[in-house]
Amino acid sequence: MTQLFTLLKISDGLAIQFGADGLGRMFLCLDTVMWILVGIYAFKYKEHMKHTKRFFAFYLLTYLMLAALSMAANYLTMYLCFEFMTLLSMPMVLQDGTPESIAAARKYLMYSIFGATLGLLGFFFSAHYGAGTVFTPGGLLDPAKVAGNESKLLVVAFLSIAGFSAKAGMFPLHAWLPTAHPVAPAPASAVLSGVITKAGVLCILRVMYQVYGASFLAGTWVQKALIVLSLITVFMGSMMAYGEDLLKRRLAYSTVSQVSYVLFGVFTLHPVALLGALLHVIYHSIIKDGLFLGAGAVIFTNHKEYVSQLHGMGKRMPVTFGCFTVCSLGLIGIPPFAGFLSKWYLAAGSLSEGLPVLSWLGPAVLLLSALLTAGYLLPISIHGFFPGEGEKEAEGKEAPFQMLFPMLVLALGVVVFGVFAQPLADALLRIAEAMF
Amino acid sequence: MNKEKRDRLYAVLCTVLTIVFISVMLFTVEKMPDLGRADNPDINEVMEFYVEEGPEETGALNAVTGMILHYRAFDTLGESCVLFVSAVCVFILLRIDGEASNDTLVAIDRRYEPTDDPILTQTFKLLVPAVFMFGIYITMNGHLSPGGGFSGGAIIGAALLLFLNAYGLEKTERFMSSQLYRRVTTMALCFYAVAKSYTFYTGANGLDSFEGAGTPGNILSAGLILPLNICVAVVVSMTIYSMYIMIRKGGFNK
Amino acid sequence: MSLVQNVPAFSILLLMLCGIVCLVLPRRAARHLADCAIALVAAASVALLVYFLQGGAAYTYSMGEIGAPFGNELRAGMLEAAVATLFSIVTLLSLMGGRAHLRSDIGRLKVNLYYISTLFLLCSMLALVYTNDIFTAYVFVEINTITACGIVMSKEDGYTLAASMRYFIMSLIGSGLFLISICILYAVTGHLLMSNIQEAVAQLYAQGEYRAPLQVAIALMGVGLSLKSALWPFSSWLPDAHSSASASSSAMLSGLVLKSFIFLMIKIFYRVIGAGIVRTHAVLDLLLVFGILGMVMGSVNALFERDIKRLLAYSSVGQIGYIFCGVGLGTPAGVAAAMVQVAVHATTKAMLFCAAGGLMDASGGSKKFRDIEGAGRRDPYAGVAFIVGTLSMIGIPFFGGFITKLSLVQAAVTVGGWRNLLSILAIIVSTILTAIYYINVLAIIFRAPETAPTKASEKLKEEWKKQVRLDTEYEVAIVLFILLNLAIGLRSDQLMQIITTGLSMFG
Amino acid sequence: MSVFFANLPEYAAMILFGIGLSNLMLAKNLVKKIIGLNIMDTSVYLFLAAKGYVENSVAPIVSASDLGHIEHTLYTNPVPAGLVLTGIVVSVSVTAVLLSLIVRLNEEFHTLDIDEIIHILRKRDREDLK
Repeated sequence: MTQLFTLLKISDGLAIQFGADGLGRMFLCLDTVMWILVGIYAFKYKEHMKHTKRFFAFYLLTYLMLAALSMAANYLTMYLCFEFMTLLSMPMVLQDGTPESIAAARKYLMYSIFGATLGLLGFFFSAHYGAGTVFTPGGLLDPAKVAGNESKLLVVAFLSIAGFSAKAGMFPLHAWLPTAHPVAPAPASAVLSGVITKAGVLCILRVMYQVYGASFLAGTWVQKALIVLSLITVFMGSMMAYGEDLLKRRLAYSTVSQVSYVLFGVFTLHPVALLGALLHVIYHSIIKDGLFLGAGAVIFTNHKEYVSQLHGMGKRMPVTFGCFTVCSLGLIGIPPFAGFLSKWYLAAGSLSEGLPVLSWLGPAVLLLSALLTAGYLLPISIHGFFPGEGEKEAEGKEAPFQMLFPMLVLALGVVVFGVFAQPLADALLRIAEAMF
Repeated sequence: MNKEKRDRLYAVLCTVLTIVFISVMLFTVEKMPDLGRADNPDINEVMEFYVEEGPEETGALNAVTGMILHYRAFDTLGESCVLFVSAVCVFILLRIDGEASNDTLVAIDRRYEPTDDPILTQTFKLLVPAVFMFGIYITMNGHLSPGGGFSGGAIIGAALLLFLNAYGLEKTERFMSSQLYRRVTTMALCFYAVAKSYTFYTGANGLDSFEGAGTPGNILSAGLILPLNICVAVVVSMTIYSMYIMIRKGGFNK
Repeated sequence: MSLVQNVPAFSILLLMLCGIVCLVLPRRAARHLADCAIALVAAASVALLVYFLQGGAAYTYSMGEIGAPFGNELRAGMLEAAVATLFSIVTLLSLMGGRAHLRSDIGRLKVNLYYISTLFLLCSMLALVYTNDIFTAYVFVEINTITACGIVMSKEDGYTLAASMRYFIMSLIGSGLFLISICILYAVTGHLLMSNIQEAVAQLYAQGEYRAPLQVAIALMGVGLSLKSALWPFSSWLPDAHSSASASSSAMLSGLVLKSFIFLMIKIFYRVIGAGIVRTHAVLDLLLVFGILGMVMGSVNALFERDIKRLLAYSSVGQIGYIFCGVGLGTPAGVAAAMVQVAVHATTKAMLFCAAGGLMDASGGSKKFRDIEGAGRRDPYAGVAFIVGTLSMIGIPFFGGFITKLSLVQAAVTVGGWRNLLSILAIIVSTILTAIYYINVLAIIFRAPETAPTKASEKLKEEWKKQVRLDTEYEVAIVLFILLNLAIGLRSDQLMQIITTGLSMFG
Repeated sequence: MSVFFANLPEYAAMILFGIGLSNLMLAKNLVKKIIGLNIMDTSVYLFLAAKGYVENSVAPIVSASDLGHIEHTLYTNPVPAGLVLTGIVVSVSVTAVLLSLIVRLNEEFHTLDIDEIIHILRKRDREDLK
């Protein structure tokens, strides 16, 4: 963190400070681009919604908190923005006001508050055991103070990281994602799963690499437990998505598993794996937003929510399904598209890490889950474009252009970042190296 | 776990707790300084000062009254406030204000008045003046002989109740009205508080106060102690009378 | 002795005088006298606090010109001045916040009796804060108990009478034990003034004499006072008493009365017996364990409540657990954390009870959850107050609750061992449970009328439609409460500094 | 043997305190609870009075003649006497408030058993909920 901007300083331990470092800048760009695209989409989608003024108010406030979160320079500011981002993004989930949406919003709030409280516990300990408060690569724990009680700190580290991973949808605390997405309006669920889950990832990155420090956690039971948890989520997410008929819930389960790809890369504590994780953060945001906007377009124009209703829809909505297919291929990891490079670095990083079992088990699970991803995404496109003779083809018309434009941009992004990924990869490698 | 079982468990728990408590306390008392020995810890310079210098300084031959109304006067001010506040609580609970018609009073049988049994009323009429005189004597000589504001007030309060039972509600209420109670109690307590805050202020800031000690032994010898004794006696007797009238009739005069 | 050093005695005697004079005044005059008296005392306490902030040393104020070991004494330091300011400001705001309820709950002719009880309640709390003599402390503990019952009883319905009877009996067991421990201490040391007792106790401990009576006296003191301040196993009376009383009474009870007994216990532990001896005593572990149980059980009970005021009362039981956890840790940092929680909980809980009163006005006087649906929209002041209260309870940074949790965890971490593990576990569990039931309350009071699957009766529906007429005093009180909460949150560093220097002056 | 009888009044006081405490907790009838409370307080005052006693000494009321040269060992300790006086007034006022509470509770619930009163109140809560 080069120079810090102090918004409010109560005492040396308690201050709201902001500072831009590589990681923060990357997440800020990602958030901004996604927010603009989904915003354009939402201007059209709002004809379906009541209380549109309230929706856009909270839409922008959540963006404010996300930007502040990426620029946060110490644990306290990050926690404050994380907490307010939860409270401000919750009204977007209960936008329709139906009892299910209220129940889903309450569940979302409870899981996030539970996670945030564990994160708060992490802050108390880092405030006590830390040398300073500003995020420093390699960790800010003061070795003298930490000498006696590593075990205590490791437990707290595990709890705070598990707490923040509630927002990223890791295994024990993932249940809110599949319930929140189907009831939220399409732009809200696109933003919620594409970008807000990445806020959880950002907090975990900060806590692991810049509060406790990679060297402190490397090789400990904490790292092994977290890797196992992320692998369980990766596998479980794809399995659940495989059997799901409601389109948005299927995509929500796929989010759960894909974000755990990122977490797997973060937990292996190796520069190359971290590079793979950062790349996957960007690719997954682009792809998942594309998928959700596609699903939203289908719901908006033809009111079809279930995958079984989409047979032959490709002929009616060629552009939407075209982008949907491109994004699906990217997510599965087919080489020319975006997803492949990140999965490649993830596997390479995990293999070179050297943890006894997990170094090869990780890539195996990733590969298996990639197949499952193909299993639940490709049938939508295939049945969409080539319905069998027997079934009755679904009627419907193409989505308006204002909704298609963001999808096209995203699909283009998937292709561009797939083919010309080298400059992006180098920049991210520098950020990854700076973290250790 | 139904109600009886819970009650039995509670009873057993309480008895066990009490037995343990009593045994612990007996053990501690056994370790305490013995009864009546002259060199106990509490026979120290504090007690010596109150008994030896007390009478000259305050002019009160009765060291206990001297201590209560001069040295530890803040405690006793708190005391009178405890009495006053408990009277207020009894008012809050039992006073029936204004609109309660006669039948509610009858329903709660608060109009009950004992039939005036001739033997009792005659003996009360003989006793009342004697008890009043005795109460006043105890209060006035609080600092010279055993007694003082609290015990004198209690006796005067008892005399008022005797008067009430002897002469019945109407005669008593002719002079014991609600205004009288409020005004007299407020005046007594205000005098007490103001007088004592004067002595506290002058004492704490090192100014000399006019409170002379006079010649110990005669009535006006003890500076503020006599007036304070009277105030305390008034407060105590008024409180006793008002509490009795509240429980009995729910109000001073109807 | 500069003029401002007379503030302790002046504020106690002024409140006593006004309480006595209120007996003869009519309703309106009594109200104005009470407000002016409390405001004056608040201003005087602030002046005293400023005197200490400018470097004044703690001093003893002997009542009457007699020297140390004889008469009564008050002792004022920075911590006492801060606590006195807090108590008087919160009392004033609670009275203002609950004024509308006073008119409806209490009989017209008995309102001046209510003001007498409030004035004497504040007078006894200030006396407990300032006194340096344990028997004066006992006398004012009794005034505190009687007046606390007075303001509960003044609402005069079946619930309050039963609740105050249970409260009274439980408190009297507590003061019986407290009196016994005072007698033992007097019998063993021969003094009644706290500083003299401390010297005698230190000397006795050095010689090893009367060790058993001292241990028992300390234990009885701890048990007696924790019994009076509703530590968890003895808190069965608290939910009934605080939920049935009228809004301003429950605000004062929950916010202040419990705290005055705790402050007295801290004073007795650290000034009568001395920090060194108390830390070796087992009663602190007892308080710590019961505090931890209180934190968890209070929050668990609050989860199942379907009545807004009972929920707040159970959450008070939980928050009191925080204070006892701090005191139970034994270290100065622990006591500082306990004092921060005293300040934060006093303002937050009093605000929430006044806001609960506002919610009840907006929904036809009922306290049940199903009747106050959407009340947050009808009475925006109560809504915002509950939002601020929830954010503080969840532990959002720069709110009161966060500072408490921060200081308590840092105190626990320095202690280490099983105490540290248990208290941190309890803090996390109770924070999560508190978050759950406060968010539950927010969801209910902010539910939009058309979406709510209400089970409320038809009569209640038009009740909701009627525009609620809030009186300005209630609005001013809620706004001031919110500002006070934010001030404590944002100026927490100065609050912490006041408390630590106050504690160092305390001994 | 003399040691045991040395503190006889204090033993009696502590046993009385225990009896009062158990009565306060166990008695079903409220009036009995108040009686238990008074026993408890009176035992404390017995304990205090016993503490002030000094062997073969008289009450601390000096005669006007020997004002100059008072020998404090001849008199008992006045401080516990003052505390007892204050304590008695506290007990009186507390008992008065409790008795008036009992009068009101009896008028409202027509019973003197606190558990029954709570039972009635819980039943009232359940009716409101329906």
